[in-house]
Amino acid sequence: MSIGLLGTVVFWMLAVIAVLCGAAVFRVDSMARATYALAVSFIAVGAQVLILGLSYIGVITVLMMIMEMAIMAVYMIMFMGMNPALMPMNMVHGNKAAAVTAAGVFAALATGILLAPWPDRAGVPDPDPTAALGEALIGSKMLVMIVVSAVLLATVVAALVLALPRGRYDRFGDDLRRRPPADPQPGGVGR
Amino acid sequence: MTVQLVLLVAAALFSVGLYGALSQQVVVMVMMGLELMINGVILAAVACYWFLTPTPTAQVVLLVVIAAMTVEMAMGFAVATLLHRSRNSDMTDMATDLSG
Amino acid sequence: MSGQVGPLLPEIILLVGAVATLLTGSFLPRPRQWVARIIAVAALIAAAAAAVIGLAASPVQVYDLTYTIDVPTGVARLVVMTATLLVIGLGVDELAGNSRESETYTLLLLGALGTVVLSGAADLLVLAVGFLLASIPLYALIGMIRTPAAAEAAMKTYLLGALLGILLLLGVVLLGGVGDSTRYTELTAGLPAAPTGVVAVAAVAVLGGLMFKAGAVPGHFWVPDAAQGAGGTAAAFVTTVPKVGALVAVYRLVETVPDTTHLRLLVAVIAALSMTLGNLAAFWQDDPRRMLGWSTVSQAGYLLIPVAAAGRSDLALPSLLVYLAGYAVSNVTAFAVTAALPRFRTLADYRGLAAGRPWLAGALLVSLLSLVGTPPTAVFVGKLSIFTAGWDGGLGWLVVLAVLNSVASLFYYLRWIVPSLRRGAPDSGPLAYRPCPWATTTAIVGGTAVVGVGLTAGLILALAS
Amino acid sequence: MLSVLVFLPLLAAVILAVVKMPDAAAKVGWLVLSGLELLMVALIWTRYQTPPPGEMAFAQREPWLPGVGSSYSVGLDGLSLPLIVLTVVVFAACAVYAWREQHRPRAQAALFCFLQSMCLGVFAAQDLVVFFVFFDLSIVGMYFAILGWGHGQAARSALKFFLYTFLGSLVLLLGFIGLYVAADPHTFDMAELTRQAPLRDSGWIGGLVLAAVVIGLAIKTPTVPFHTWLPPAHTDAPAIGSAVLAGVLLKLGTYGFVRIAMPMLPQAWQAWTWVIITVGIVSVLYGALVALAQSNLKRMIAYTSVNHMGYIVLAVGAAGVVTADTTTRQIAVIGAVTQMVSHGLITAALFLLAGVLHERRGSYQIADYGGLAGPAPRYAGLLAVAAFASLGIPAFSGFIAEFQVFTGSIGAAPVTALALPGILIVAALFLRALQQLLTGTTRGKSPDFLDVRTSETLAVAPLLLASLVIGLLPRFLLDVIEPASRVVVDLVSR
Amino acid sequence: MSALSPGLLLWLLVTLPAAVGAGLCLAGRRTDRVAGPVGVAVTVAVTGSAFAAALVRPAVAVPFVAGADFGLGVDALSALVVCTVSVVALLVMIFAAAERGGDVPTAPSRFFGLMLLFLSAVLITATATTLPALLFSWEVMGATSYALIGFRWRVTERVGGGLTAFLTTRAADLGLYLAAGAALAGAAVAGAAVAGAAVGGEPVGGAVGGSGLELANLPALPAPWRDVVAAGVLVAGLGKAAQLPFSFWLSRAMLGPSPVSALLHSAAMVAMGGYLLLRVAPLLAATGWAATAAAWVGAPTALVLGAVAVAQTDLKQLLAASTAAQLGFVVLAAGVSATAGGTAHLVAHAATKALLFLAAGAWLNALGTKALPALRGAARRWPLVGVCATVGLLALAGVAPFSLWATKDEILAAARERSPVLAVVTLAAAVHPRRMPARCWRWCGPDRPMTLPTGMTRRNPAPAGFRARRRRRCCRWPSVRPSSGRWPCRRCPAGWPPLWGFPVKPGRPRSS
Repeated sequence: MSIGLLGTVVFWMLAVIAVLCGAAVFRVDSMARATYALAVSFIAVGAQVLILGLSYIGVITVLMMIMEMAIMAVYMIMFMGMNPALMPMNMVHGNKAAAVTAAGVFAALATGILLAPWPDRAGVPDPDPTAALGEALIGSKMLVMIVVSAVLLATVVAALVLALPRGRYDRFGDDLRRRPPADPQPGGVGR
Repeated sequence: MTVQLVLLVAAALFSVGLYGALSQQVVVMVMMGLELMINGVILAAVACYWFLTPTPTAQVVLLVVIAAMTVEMAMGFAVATLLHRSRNSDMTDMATDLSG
Repeated sequence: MSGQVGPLLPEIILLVGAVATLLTGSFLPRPRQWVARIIAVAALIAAAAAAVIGLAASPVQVYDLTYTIDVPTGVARLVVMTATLLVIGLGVDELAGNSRESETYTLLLLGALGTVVLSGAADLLVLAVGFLLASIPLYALIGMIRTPAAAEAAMKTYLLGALLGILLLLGVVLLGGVGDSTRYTELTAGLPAAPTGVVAVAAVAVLGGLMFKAGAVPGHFWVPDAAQGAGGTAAAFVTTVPKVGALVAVYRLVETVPDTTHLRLLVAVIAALSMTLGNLAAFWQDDPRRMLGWSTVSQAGYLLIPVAAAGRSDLALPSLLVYLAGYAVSNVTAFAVTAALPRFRTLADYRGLAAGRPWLAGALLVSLLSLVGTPPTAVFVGKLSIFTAGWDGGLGWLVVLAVLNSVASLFYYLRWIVPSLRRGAPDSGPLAYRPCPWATTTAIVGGTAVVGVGLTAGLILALAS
Repeated sequence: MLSVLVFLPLLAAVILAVVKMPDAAAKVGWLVLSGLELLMVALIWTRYQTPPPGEMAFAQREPWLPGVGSSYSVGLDGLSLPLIVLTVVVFAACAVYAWREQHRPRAQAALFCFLQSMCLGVFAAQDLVVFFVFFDLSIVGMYFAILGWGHGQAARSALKFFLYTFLGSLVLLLGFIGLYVAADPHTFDMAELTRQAPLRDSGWIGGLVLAAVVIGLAIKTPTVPFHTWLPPAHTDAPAIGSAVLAGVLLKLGTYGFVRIAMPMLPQAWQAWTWVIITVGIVSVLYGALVALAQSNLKRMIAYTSVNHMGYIVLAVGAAGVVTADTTTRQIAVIGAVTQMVSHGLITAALFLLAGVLHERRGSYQIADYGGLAGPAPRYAGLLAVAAFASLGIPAFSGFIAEFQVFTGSIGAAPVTALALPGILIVAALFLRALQQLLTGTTRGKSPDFLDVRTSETLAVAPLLLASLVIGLLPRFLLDVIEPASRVVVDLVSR
Repeated sequence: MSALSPGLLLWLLVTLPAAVGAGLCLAGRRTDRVAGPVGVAVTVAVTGSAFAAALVRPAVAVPFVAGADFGLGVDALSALVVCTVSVVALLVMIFAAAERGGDVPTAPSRFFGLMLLFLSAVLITATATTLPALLFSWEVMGATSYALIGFRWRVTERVGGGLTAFLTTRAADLGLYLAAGAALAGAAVAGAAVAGAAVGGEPVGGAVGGSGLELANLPALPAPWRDVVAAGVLVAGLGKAAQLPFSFWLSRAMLGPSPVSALLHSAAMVAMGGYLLLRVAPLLAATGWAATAAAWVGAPTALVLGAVAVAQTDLKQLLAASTAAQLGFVVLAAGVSATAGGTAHLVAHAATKALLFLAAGAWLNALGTKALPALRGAARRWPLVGVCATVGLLALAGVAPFSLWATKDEILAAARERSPVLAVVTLAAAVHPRRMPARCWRWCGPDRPMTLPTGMTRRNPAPAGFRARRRRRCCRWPSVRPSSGRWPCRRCPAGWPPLWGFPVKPGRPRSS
């Protein structure tokens, strides 16, 4: 199965965009721009995924990334009190060491990638990869998804516990009977 | 177009992300670096799927990677919030009470 | 293939227990959150009972060979349950009435579940999600008390965990790519034919991720910070329980990856670095918890010895399990002592403990001597067997290094023991201050268990071999 | 029977530690326990029949760690029985001596009961893991004894002791593991390992394992150059702690030579026997010379321990010279075992007597005293007798031991005659110390020195009496030791 | 007695004094009153047993250390020595029990206890037939002599004298340890040669080891071992016998109480050195070189210490030096295989010297000094003692009718057979003693009234109480007149090499 010439060209263009935007994340002078650059990088990779026939996963990659960037923007406005568009920044430490490390890792990975005798393709992709994925998820890889559900539960609980300084007893009283909740800021969001 | 070339791109993304993760001071920026690394991993996973093992398992791998990314980022925001609230700072360098 | 519920009963009980604890806790008034605790404890006990039953059954692989329930899983389950129970016990004083009490129990149960999944994983994907499940509750537990130090520790843990987690994912991707599958059974067959370099890099990446959980070099930076900065409950949990799953997982990984990658040698080197670094760093610590944190790093080093000897010695697996059991009990007991005296944050504070609180001092003594490896405590049999396994596996140099490290470790453990045996000032020391009752009880129970495990370690060894 | 003997003190220790009771009750309890142990050990001695080679009397074996080929296995033969008796006797003397202890007597009684149990366990053990467990715990117990009841720089000395001997024990453990791994099937069982002698044809690995075992034991013994922990530990230890340390604990090391190193690693022992002999000679001479230079009585006695242990090392080294005649080597081993018993009795007495000095006047400095024979004639008499016994005057056990050590060793390896001046130097230093402490005008801290109390006399005199009995009528002891020594020499000659 | 078996008799001989002695020592002050009589009584019993044993010639052996028995036996040689020892001991005991003013009454129980222990050790030495038994008693003898010399422990100097004596003799004793080891090895080699390969199986303490350590079997040992044994025994013997170069200890040992000096240096310790060499004379002869060495140590000792003795101004020092010199003859006898002559000389010397020591002690007790110049006129003041001393001195000088004259001649004859040079040296040595009594007589003779130098008490480092006691004693002797504190010293030749340990100057009298 092939992706054709056009697919190949677009694939490589996307690859270039992904890497350049990735690099830009740490070159631009504001956090907002960095966020956009990261989003573009992700969307490019998502598109690559799409090109390689994994439409479902490509789409969720793109969607997820957009959501995440939105959250990040909210976060910055909420907590960092900065105008995301204009704030100049240069917040690096150990720049040189980090660069050397990253370059070293890249060199090592590249060498490995180029020298390794990669095996041939084993089999062909399913005609309907999404359906195959679905079957795998409720079949051989079911346990993975079960655990992922537990992971998501844990994430919800953990993230809330960490992020919220005020718990239910602060709002509703020790017997949970106070109505309306005692919030410094009215509106029912617990702030 | 070969697996090597795609993996090289992935490696590039991964390395750029690593650079960011190691060099940035602001927690959110570090997280961006981590995300870029995951981006590279996603690309690598796709490459593996396409060129090496076009099986459903490889797709599940991708799914798990994306789930991991999401979950880690959620926790990252939570931790950053906590740090911000408790220390009024979100700079990694300013949190140096614990050392030795 | 799917739907094999029976063998997974302990995991299911934990998950259900976590949900039940969370839900119940959400509707309980603050003074009655102990109900959530009861539920959590009941879930752990039920899970432990189920684990015992599972241990009696013959080994089985469920969910299309992605999860193994055999002796290591069974022992890991039991150790995790027991350690978590002890952690809850030592944390009652700290948590009772806390606004996050039921959430803490939920997270403890989920973290325990994650560790158990890690230990049973027979598939790289299960390993990866198990890693996530074991990690995420840790961040929350460490940051739970919301002090600046806790927040810092949570941040460091998170950053390191995320970084190494991504590394683990990369390894999973590559192994899955070149090995045609993510199941260990197929990887064992497929990997020898795959390009060695790729397999080696991938295995190292996975290993790196697991080292974060094990708290060994290079993923050890968070351990002392978490031990010092987090609350007593969280500190005891995060330095003890995740190691269990991580080390069993590493053991399985080492057995899966072909010899040509020399992964064993790398594990041996990591072991050497961990024990040495952990001991050196522990030498001059003045905070008992931070010292314990560094000591757990060195303990992770010892624990990696049988891993490095995996497949080379019949004793490798039994010794690993025995050591894990002994280590878990001893470490939790030592933390229980610190939790019983939360105001004592320097070693000098413990002066006069033996005179004022003899039982607590006894528990401290037993647990620390156990960590040193003194007979007849739990870790002694562990050390004996890991040394034997290491030597048998051709790692004489590592065993010698471990011996030297054991002697060195004695030095800093004694820095804690000696003041506690001295006579102290009556108005400021332990005599003037009432220790937390639950933590004290847990410490004493733990101390008894340390000796008990030491005396009955033969059973575990026999079971495992 | 044997297990009861070993674990009864442990039980007593637990009871003493846990049950709150008046101090006097604790002391009485300790005395009663010592009495029971004495009775039991007497019973064991009367019922003891020399077991055939390769077997043990009073043997008992229970499964313990089947996974690593280890079991709870105990037994007695001619090597361990005398040391078991020695242990019980020395601890009983300590119990009597401690009758007037003021400082936390209940805890002390518990700790020493614990120590007694551990020491008995080491001598009874017939499994390397069991041996190691008791060996290691004896170190821990001793550490706390020095730490809790010592004086001077007790904490530092105790730490030094602990670190040194703990290192030694772990090195020893390495050696044990080496033996285990080499054995086929893997086992820690001493009898089986002795039968197999697993590393017999393995060249340098055998040497390496032997080095681990020997260094581990040598640190405990201690021999030059591993002796530096001994003097500070003794100086700062309490009197009964020193007595137990010198009287019993040092024997754990030398006992290990004849019980483990020689029978299990015969070829390596033969190959390295000249190193052992050299270490022995150096220990004898160095210990004696350094003791001669001491001004502190306890340090001096401590260094004479290095010297006396050197005789044992010398003798067991000579026993490995397979080219020599069997008879002489047997005599050397008999002498070595006799020396263990003898040194235990005499040095324990000496340390208890040194403790009297500190208890009365807070000083061990020889120069602080003079003419003690005036105010304290009984003390002077006891000290003089103990000193003469220690320097190996006939009629006391030391002579029997040293005579056999030297006749056997010189016969097997004439070079050991180089160590003979050790006898002379030790005589010189003891007599000089006696002269300064006891004779001349009563001066320094000596005036109004309280003579030995009844409890002190009752503690010291039986030890010296035992030494005298062995010195005059050694056959009852040698008849027990001889068959076992013959076995050892046969084993090491393989 | 007749009801007793011979073995029991022998055991009685050696254990009775040991047991009673130990008992007296342990009892301490409680038995002070009865100690003297008990000591004398026990010695009487011992003397009786000794003569009985000399007649019966018993021999016993019990298993002792691994590889050797504890063997005792009385043969012709030891019969003579045992009797001499016990008789001399009896005399000394009686003297000590009768002593009033000297050292003994300060702690009689301890004194007699130690004396009895010492006696027992000497008797075992004399009767020992195996090396372990010999070494056993040999060392006990040294230890008890230490305790006896330092009997007055408050005087550091005296304890120091004991220390020197003990350490010197023990240094020589190392030879016996060496000899024992070599004998064992030699016996094993011999046994292996005889019994072939049957070494491994036989029990320790059996025939092979045991026979090797028997004194009688020593000459039969194979060559290299025999030489080592001979060397060791020779050194040990020379050390005890105060031969060159060990002789200095004997001088320091003179600080002990007089009865001790008498017993130690007449029939007991020093003599035992000579006795040992006589006993192993066959061994020495078997090696060849050892006998020659013994002879060549003995003869010069006799010569040099004879000269030293003549130069002494302290009576006890004089006697000590002459003891060493006389023992030189005995050693020489052992070296030239003149066992009979040597033994006779030993016995005769013992009798003579005991007499003289007792005389010296009597004077010392009476006058508080033993410096010859201070003894001026002593013989006239106490005629009986004077006569005894005169007889002793004449005998010592080898004057014709007395015993030493005959024995010395015999030894000389034997030496002449061996080597003319040796004979010349011996002859020269034999001349010395003839000058000595004359010298003593000149000092102690009848001419002048005796004096007690007061300077003595002034110089004495003894504590105040002690001094007071002596002053009281002085007061009981009204004839003592203070005179000038200076003694004539013109007669003493200065510059004896200190090698031999005897004072080269008259020095201050060493009494308490």
